[in-house]
Amino acid sequence: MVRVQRDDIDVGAELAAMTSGNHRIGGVATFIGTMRDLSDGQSVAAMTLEHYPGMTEKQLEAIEQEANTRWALEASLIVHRYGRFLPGDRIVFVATAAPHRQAALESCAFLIDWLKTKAPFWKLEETNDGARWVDARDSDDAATARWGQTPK
Amino acid sequence: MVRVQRDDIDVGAELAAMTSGNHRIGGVATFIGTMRDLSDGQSVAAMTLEHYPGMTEKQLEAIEQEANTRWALEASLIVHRYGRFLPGDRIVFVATAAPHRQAALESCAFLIDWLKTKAPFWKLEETNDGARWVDARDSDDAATARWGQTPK
Amino acid sequence: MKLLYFAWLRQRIGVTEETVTLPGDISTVGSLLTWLQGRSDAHATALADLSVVRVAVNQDYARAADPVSDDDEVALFPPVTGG
Amino acid sequence: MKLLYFAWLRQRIGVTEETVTLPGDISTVGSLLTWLQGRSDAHATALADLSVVRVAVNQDYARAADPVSDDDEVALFPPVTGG
Repeated sequence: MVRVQRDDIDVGAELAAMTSGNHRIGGVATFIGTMRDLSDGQSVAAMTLEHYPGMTEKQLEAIEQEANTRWALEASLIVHRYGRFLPGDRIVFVATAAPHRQAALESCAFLIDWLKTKAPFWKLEETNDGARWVDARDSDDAATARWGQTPK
Repeated sequence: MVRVQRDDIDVGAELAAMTSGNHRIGGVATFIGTMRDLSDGQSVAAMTLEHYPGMTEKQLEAIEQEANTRWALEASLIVHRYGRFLPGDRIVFVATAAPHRQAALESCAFLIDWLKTKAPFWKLEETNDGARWVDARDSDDAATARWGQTPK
Repeated sequence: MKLLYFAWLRQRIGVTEETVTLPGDISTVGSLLTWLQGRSDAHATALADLSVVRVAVNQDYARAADPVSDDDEVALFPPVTGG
Repeated sequence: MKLLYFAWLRQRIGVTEETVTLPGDISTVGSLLTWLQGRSDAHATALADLSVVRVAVNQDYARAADPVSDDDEVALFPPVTGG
């Protein structure tokens, strides 16, 4: 399942809803992205995450489907927030569940690597020097490249 | 931090306690191991996890320290339960937090691979044919081997 | 054609979205970008370096050679920085 | 020496732990295991296949050549199946 929302993410509740009653699950891997107070060596007081409504959901659903094609998952969930964030706030939550741990761990890493490079979100950071748009990171592209061809 | 306990694991509360107030964290990777109702093709009604008190804590602390040596982590947590479990129950929880996602994802996978092959726990499954001790899996040893030499 | 702009492209061009009618010779993403560069000074500035401009046609990533038509929703934005 | 047994090794030997005094010629994990095989029929059965017996000395994994003494806590158990 995919959700794009302004509200905070209740990790415990999301996990419970995702796995409840499914006794084929042996492992759940999750990743929670949170806001750091430091970016490229500069202190960041707050951040606004802009996205492309419609495309975001479409792309997240495509990549979730791709993960379910590559790995035999029992459940998967992507929740991505937008709006204004303060340091420590949760930004994104990815969870994958499978009978064995390897499929859960790999697919979770796959999804978050993809999200970082392909999901249409843009970060506007508030620093002492004013607001600045964050540049894309080459290391993120490299992380995604190791998964090979993914849906456009 | 390492804990071995009979009680259930409150994932949301554990995560909050682990990351609260640390604004250097950009990513938290977690793994939750849960009990499956099927093992080696046979239905399992319940399972008892026996462990070696003292050695368990000692070994978990050593491997947590090793993870913190290999990766620059802001926080790490291993909670492993023992006792009797029913399908769907949480058995183990691993969480690692780091400024960037790669360190969190890798160290979380490292810890759970190690736990599966070196932590002194033994599973006694209750099936229709009676109780049986679970054999170690070769695939788990292979998963651990890829991390190279770890503390004895 | 419905055009959407995001992040600093939106700020530099000064509008969130606009509707345009394509000249007959504009039929690919690449030719659309070149045409848009001449639309205003703001467009010219925002689209000066196309290596940092990404394009989505109908909410899918597109490349320079991909076709576009007046019925499409086309979005222009910088490389994404999500998650 | 304090000996601890776990899982099916504990069940086959029939005790959770026992205290033994080592003969003078027993000074390694390997010689200890051989000596324990002769301690009772239950020990002999439980320890018949040493390829599925793991040993910890003072709560650290140990190998056949590692030293043991009367002051040690030695645990015998099958390959672990945690997580």
